[in-house]
Amino acid sequence: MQYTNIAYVLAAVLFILGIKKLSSPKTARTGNTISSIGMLIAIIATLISFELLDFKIIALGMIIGAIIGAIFAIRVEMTQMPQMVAIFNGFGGGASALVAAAEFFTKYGTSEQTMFLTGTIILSVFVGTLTLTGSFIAFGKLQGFISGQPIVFPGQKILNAFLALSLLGLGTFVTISGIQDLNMFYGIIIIAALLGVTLTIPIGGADMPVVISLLNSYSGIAAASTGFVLMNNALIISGALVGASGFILTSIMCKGMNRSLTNVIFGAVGLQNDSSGGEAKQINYKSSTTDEAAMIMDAADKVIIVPGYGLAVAQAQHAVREVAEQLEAMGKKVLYAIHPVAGRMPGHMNVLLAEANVPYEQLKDLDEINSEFEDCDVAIVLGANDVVNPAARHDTSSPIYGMPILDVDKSRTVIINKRTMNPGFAGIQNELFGFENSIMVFGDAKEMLTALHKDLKELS
Amino acid sequence: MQYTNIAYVLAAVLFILGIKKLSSPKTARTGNTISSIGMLIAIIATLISFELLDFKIIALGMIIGAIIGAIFAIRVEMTQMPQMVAIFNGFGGGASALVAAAEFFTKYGTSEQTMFLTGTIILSVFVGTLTLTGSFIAFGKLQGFISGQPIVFPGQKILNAFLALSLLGLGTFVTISGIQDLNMFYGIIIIAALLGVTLTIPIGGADMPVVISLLNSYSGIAAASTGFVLMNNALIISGALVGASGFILTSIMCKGMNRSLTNVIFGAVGLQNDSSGGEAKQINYKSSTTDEAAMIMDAADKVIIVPGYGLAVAQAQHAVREVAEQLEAMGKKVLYAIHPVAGRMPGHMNVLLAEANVPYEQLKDLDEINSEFEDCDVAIVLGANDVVNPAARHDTSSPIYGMPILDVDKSRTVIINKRTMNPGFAGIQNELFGFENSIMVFGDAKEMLTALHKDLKELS
Amino acid sequence: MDMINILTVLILAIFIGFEIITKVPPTLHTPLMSGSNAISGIAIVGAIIATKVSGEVGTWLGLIAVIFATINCVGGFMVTDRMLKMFKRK
Amino acid sequence: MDMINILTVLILAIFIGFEIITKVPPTLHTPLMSGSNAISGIAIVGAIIATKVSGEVGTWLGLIAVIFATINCVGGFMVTDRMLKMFKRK
Amino acid sequence: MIAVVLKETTANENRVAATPQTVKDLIKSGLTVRVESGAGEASYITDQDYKDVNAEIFSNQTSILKGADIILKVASATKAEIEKMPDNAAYISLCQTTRELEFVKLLNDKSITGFSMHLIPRTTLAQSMDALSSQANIAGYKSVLVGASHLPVYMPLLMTAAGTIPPAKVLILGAGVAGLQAIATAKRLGAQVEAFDVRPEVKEQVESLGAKFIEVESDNDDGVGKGGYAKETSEDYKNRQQAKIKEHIAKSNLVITTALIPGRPAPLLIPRDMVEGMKPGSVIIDLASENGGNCELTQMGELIEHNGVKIDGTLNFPASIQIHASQLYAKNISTFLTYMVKDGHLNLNLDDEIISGAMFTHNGKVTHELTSKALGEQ
Amino acid sequence: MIAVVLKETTANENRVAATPQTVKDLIKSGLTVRVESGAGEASYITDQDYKDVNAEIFSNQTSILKGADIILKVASATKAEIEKMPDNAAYISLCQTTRELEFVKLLNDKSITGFSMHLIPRTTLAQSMDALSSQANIAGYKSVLVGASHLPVYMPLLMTAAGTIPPAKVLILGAGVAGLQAIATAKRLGAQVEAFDVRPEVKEQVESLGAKFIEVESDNDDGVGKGGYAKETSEDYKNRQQAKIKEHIAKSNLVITTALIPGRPAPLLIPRDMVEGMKPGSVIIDLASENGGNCELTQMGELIEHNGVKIDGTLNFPASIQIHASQLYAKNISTFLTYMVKDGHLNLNLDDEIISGAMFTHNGKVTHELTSKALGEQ
Ligand SMILES: NC(=O)c1ccc[n+]([C@@H]2O[C@H](COP(=O)([O-])OP(=O)(O)OC[C@H]3O[C@@H](n4cnc5c(N)ncnc54)[C@H](OP(=O)(O)O)[C@@H]3O)[C@@H](O)[C@H]2O)c1
Ligand SMILES: NC(=O)c1ccc[n+]([C@@H]2O[C@H](COP(=O)([O-])OP(=O)(O)OC[C@H]3O[C@@H](n4cnc5c(N)ncnc54)[C@H](OP(=O)(O)O)[C@@H]3O)[C@@H](O)[C@H]2O)c1
Ligand SMILES: NC(=O)c1ccc[n+]([C@@H]2O[C@H](COP(=O)([O-])OP(=O)(O)OC[C@H]3O[C@@H](n4cnc5c(N)ncnc54)[C@H](O)[C@@H]3O)[C@@H](O)[C@H]2O)c1
Ligand SMILES: NC(=O)c1ccc[n+]([C@@H]2O[C@H](COP(=O)([O-])OP(=O)(O)OC[C@H]3O[C@@H](n4cnc5c(N)ncnc54)[C@H](O)[C@@H]3O)[C@@H](O)[C@H]2O)c1
Repeated sequence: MQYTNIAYVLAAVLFILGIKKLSSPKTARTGNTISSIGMLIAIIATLISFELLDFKIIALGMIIGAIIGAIFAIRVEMTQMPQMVAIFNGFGGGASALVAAAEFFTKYGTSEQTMFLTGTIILSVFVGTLTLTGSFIAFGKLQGFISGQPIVFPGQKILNAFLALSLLGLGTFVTISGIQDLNMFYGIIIIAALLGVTLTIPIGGADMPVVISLLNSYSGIAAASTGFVLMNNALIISGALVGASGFILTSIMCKGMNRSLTNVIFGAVGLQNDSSGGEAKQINYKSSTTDEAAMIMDAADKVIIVPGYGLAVAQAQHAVREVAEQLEAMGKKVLYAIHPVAGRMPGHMNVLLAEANVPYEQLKDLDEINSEFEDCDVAIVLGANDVVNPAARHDTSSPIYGMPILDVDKSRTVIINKRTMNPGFAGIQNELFGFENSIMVFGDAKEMLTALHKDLKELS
Repeated sequence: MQYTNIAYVLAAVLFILGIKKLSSPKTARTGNTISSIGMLIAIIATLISFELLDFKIIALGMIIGAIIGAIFAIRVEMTQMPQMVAIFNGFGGGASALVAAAEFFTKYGTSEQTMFLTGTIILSVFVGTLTLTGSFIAFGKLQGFISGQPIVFPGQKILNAFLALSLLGLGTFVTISGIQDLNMFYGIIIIAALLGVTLTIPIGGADMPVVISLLNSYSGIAAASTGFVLMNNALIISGALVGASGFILTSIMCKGMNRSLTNVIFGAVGLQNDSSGGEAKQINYKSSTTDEAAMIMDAADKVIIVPGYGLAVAQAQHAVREVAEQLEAMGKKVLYAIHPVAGRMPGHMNVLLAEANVPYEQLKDLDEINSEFEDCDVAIVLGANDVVNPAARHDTSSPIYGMPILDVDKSRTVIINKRTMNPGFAGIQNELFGFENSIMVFGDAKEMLTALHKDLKELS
Repeated sequence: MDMINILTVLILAIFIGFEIITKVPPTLHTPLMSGSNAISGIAIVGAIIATKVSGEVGTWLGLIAVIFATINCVGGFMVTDRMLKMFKRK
Repeated sequence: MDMINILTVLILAIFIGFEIITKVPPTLHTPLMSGSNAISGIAIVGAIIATKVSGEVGTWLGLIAVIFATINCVGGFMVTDRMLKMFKRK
Repeated sequence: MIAVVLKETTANENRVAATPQTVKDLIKSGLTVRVESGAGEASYITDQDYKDVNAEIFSNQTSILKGADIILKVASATKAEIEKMPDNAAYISLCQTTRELEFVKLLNDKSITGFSMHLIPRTTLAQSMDALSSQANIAGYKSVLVGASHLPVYMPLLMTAAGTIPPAKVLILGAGVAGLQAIATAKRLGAQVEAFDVRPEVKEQVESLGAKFIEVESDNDDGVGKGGYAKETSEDYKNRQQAKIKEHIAKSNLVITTALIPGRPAPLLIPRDMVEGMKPGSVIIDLASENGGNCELTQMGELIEHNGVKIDGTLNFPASIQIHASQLYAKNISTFLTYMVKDGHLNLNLDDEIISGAMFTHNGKVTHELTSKALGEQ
Repeated sequence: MIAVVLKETTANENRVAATPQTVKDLIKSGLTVRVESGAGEASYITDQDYKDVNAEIFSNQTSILKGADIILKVASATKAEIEKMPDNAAYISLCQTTRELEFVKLLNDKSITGFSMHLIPRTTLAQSMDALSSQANIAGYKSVLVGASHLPVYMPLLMTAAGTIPPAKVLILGAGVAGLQAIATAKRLGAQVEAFDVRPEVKEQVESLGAKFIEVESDNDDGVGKGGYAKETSEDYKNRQQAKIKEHIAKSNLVITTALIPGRPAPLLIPRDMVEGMKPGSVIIDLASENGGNCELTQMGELIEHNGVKIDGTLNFPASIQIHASQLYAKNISTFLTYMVKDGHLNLNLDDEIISGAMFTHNGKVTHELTSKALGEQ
């Protein structure tokens, strides 16, 4: 027993270290391995400590579980990761609820059924069940089984409030009075399951990650309360860890998406879905933040900077040089692609970049640079538009058809910064923005570059 | 008992919050208040829980202690803060040792004297005593009772190693075998006391802060082990907190001073003392880091930048503009003081700063700026030397006597960046560097400004 | 005393949970979520215990719980690892 | 179990101690040191207990310990506060 | 098909219509290229340089023009030259057809198909043929150098042991291609630069070069939106504009004017009284002098001084940066020409905006509307 | 005590030795100031401007010099002027005493105490009197403007629709005050700038302006440290220096030479063959032309062309930026004068390094060593 507990503490320490390392790109993979070792230690310690365990049943369960988990994990496509996380999470919550329920049935009616025990069991069952159904709905939405659009109906909020309140009332009553009737217990399970559904269903696809993160936090809470039920340190510490870190992660994500946490918790998110659509009707683009751009650039070896009129408007010449210098300090090759008509006067970009003391050797003109895009990891387009419009290559009806352009789309990733989806000088839309390998980062070029610079520094 | 423990946990939480807040300038004071409230709660809870306490004795002790502590705290001059911290710390370590000793004498020879108890008591007595004597030596050195210079004698390291080993041996022996002889116990106390002295005495004045921080960490360890002796959560958590955070702080400080932690622990530091003396024999200057400079500037309202030839050599024109813009973003007033002969050709600074697009309105010439220094919080001198040399004002024998200079020394603080203590164009030393309100930040101007920019950003 | 200790542990663990995640870049949100989710599979410890200590119902509920929790652990850790592999530089 | 719990608490507390101090600017080194030093005056709790539970010797050693620890607490918190006052902007 | 590059005969016209590089391009697109001996001399290109890229060198103008299909020039051809050209040939140069009516008539009389690089439409696609841009850009750059050389003061701010020198104030009127490059160059030299233009969208462009735009409040009391632009050229607006310019001009050391409305005489922006309000030692460079000048006192091609203010009406600044001016102009012409040539022959697709836009005479008719209108008015 | 400001009579000398501002300073230090009518005209200062600050205006040279104690000029005084000066008066101007020996003799014959602003020692303290610096700085700036105006190419890099224009290469020989300012100005215009100087410490200064320093490997095989500098001017070093300069000069578009060793004729850096190795269209501005020139072909005061290379030997660039040149020079003079004046009288402390340094005649003796040596040699 002593050793088991020491093993648990050790496992908890490994979990802490693992999560810590997961929050930096350089150490994340190691972190995950560390956590999994912790888990192994906890499991082995548990198996050893209860000598009389029915190994057959346990082995059976673990083998089934491992096979299912592994198949899912191997088969899943990269794009389906979020729903995988959701469904795994649901199983975790379910497991906690089941354990608590098992304990309930064992202790039910015996003298051991203290108020504390009942209370923690109910908490664990309630949160675990909610996590289970909520996660399944999230999975269904992301996988396309259920409409990804927010499903809204009149009185939804009232229903949610009603369910939540009745759960609270029932839970409190049962805890204080001691359970009188098994139906009450089942009632709690049913209401929790319902609440999981009703809370998740109104949320749109784009906001799902936040919800999954929140549900993740819930499954930690469920594990922790199960820990109280069993008076088990491993569950308490790990559950609390996951609960707290998941909560923080959720709020970080909310901030990143400009949502408030209360909105998410009370199911008001996702009513407007702004990550596709927008002003340019036909173009379906991906928009992201400077953090993401920094991450992508961190992984690149060669970066080509494509300045345009917008860079001049923003007077971001110094900011762009700073970013370039940072990238070079990180060991990347940096070039500038100067289109002959970028800007509003011949040599506009030269004047601009000369002012910021960008070395002449880094400036490449159209002929020199176009062959460089092929093996370029990231092209970052700063306030340029017409000069990178692929329509000039193929769309004979376009007013710019025939103009030589910078072939930024040939590079692995194109990061495009401008303020809006408005067209440039020629007044035409740019299909580049909707390409598979394009990412828009909206904002004034100077502000964007300043933020990018900060984010790059943090990564290096 | 239940409530006492809840109070302890509460106190611990407040300590955690307190220390967290102490590490940012904006919240530090609140943090200190929070910690002290935590302490109050712990004390009151303790007093209440032991109903049969002899209040008279305790009250007596507390009043005496409070008076002494308060007098010290109020009387001490700002410049003597470090030694105050040292001596308070010594008392804390002493208290832990005393409590452990008291417990030892009570339990000595009884059946309660388990191996665990003996071990923790010895640890606590040993660390506590070492802290006590070490802190007193540190106090004596800083206060000038003992020479601030490193006191070194042959065989010092061997003596330290011998003392440490005998302590370890004795402690282990006593713990394992159970104490046989009170003399052994006294022996441990004496050796610990000696070790505290011998470890501290070879350290020079400049490195004292690191040592005090380390001793602070030790006093946390002492408190934690006393907590084990008494099986008291409050002491364990708080002690561990102080021990761990003190340790981290020590290593942060070491890094800041370019020392290795092992050096400090094993008393090898301070053998060379580079914070005074150096190449310029007469000038006694203070040297610091960009973090410190950033802190000082953060607290300023008006900053005057004084560029000189070194700024041009470092080609740091863009870096200085970035810093200035950051300062302005932080709401400060920023001006540049352009001395007519700064640099190596007429208008050298103008050419330089124009390239970086510094607005002309911020550039002030000698006549305009000299009256501005009086109410200026920080003047930051970047690679300038002769043009800020006060000798020109009063030293008739100086070759630059009579040249009008920038009166940077009139501002509250002068931060001076250059690479070494070497003189400038005129080849003469600059007494400014040794002024009370001057701080040197050595390094290439561009690198220094880049670091400063980063640090300023972190503060804002 | 036991109760208090467990509470203390809970509070300290929550603190650590809050502290260790400071500023995660958005690209790591999903792996981090996934990785910490796998940790919540610690319920497997409870599930194993439940198969033994919670009687007949417990055994069966426990079995299902073991399956569930194992899916969570195994799947969670593996999927996280796959995601993180993508971040490796070429 | 008790022992283990206390150890758990110790380890978690050390973790928190490591985590909460991340990057302190040098100017705050002294106040931070001083502030956390005041917290190590928690030995006062032990001292108070010692006066009672540790018999006659305990009473006297405890009294001295109370004095010492009080100096540490009171002096430490006050001196820290004085230092920090200086950081206030004018 | 034979393309002929003539030597320029106008005084100070140092440019040439083809460089060895563009000769190569032309030959590649199937043309035979003849170059008049000495054509490149003023641009430091020798006959040998042309020979090296397989051009034929002729020293006699009559023989070089015999059988020519396309004649390339910088300045407008003289009567003598036109007379030697074969009928129905094509001709390209940088001519202002609305003003050089005699020349247009001569070409038309010989049924020569005339193209003016001045008339290339300013579309995105035609930018590499836009000689107006490439040459105006040089003019803008050079005007600042010349202006700064005229000035009795420094351009940049200097703080020296003998006192502080304030930066010169430079005012640019008209911020087209020439104006924008003038802004950039003056900024580079450290001056304080302001600019004014009637087109409101130019404000952003001026600011994108770090200069200040002078804003004339537009009438918002008597109705915004009522046909915005038309409104803005109202008498009232013009008066306010005048007042504003007068105020800024009085403080300026160097004024560079580039205001132009295509096909019309240059607008008068600086009347005599404004000049007289300027400080002695100030300088006006009037880039519009060819079209009558933006300043009342400008004398075409002359540098005069009035009340201590120098007014420079020098023509043809680009010809003084001849190496690059020739390089760019030749490239503009060769891009235009290869654009028109299909399988070694001129392919005059009159539906093509660029080709029809640049053409002013064809088959004995004056095809450019404003030009034929001007001819009619004559 | 009476200070007299004469009108300059040398051709193109647009500067003046006092401005209204410095007249004020002089009057404040107890002097009476007389200004010859029209003295400030070429610098755009009217007689009225002087009157406004209480100077006395004289239109007759004889009467203005009657009773004068100190005479202030820019260029050296003419024979006629000197004859009208009272004996034993003091005189200050920007004269090269080692070359203008006739003039020195005339002054000395009248026992006039002569000071040359050329001789002000270059000490830290004397920097505000250092007219050589203030004027050389202008020369460096203007030389680039003039050089750029001569060039048939652009200075900056431009990438345009009609092709890419590479930046001009500018080479500065001699990086003293004039050279450094030339570097800065050429950099501003966007050129690629290289510089060379014999003094090794200049490398850092050149680089502090963002330009490249051309290094000539110094002999480390035949003994470093054996009297470093002396060694470096060895024949062998000179040859290597020549080779290096030749290599760089051949690639340069604009060369500005400022090399000077005080009191000696300018060193010859660019012999004829180097000029002939340059590209046609290149430009040399020889700031040392007054002292014989750094280029073999330089003709003092003339702009010549040799094999397509323009060589500009224009003298007195500062006089073409006359407003600021006068302002700075006048300030240099007034600082020097007020430095010497005590209670309204000249206090000729001959122990003072600056005063004795700048003095070349006193009490009928030539006090400047090099000058009296030159006189002896004559
Ligand atoms: N070089 C010349 O000589 C010359 C002369 C005349 C015309 N042109 C024409 O100008 C065009 C030049 O192409 P280009 O790609 O440089 O410019 P562009 O096509 O005009 O696109 C510039 C883009 O920058 C964005 N932008 C504006 N301000 C911004 C800011 N502060 N921060 C971030 N983005 C900003 C704008 O989008 P948002 O509004 O959404 O931010 C705009 O789409 C060509 O069509 C060319 O033909 C060139
Ligand atoms: N303006 C003119 O026309 C002119 C002409 C000739 C002479 N001067 C003389 O030059 C002097 C100018 O005064 P000043 O204060 O500008 O310069 P200064 O007195 O020469 O001092 C410059 C300082 O900058 C430091 N430095 C050099 N490189 C650096 C780098 N990369 N990063 C940081 N610091 C660096 C040097 O110290 P470290 O080596 O320790 O780093 C040096 O002490 C005056 O004495 C003036 O008389 C001026
Ligand atoms: N002298 C030379 O060597 C030389 C060489 C090339 C071009 N140029 C001349 O330079 C001028 C500018 O050329 P560009 O290519 O820049 O032309 P542009 O058409 O691009 O620019 C002219 C600008 O003037 C503005 N403008 C018109 N009326 C105005 C008014 N009343 N007030 C203010 N601004 C007004 C227009 O809005 C436009 O922005 C033309 O006159 C051209 O002939 C001279
Ligand atoms: N033409 C004008 O209008 C005008 C105006 C002012 C000054 N100047 C002339 O400009 C020149 C420079 O003036 P300054 O004040 O800069 O002088 P300076 O003494 O400051 O600079 C001369 C520089 O030339 C260098 N030098 C000497 N010999 C050299 C050699 N063999 N090779 C390379 N470098 C060498 C010196 O080391 C020094 O750095 C002088 O000739 C001066 O008379 C001309």
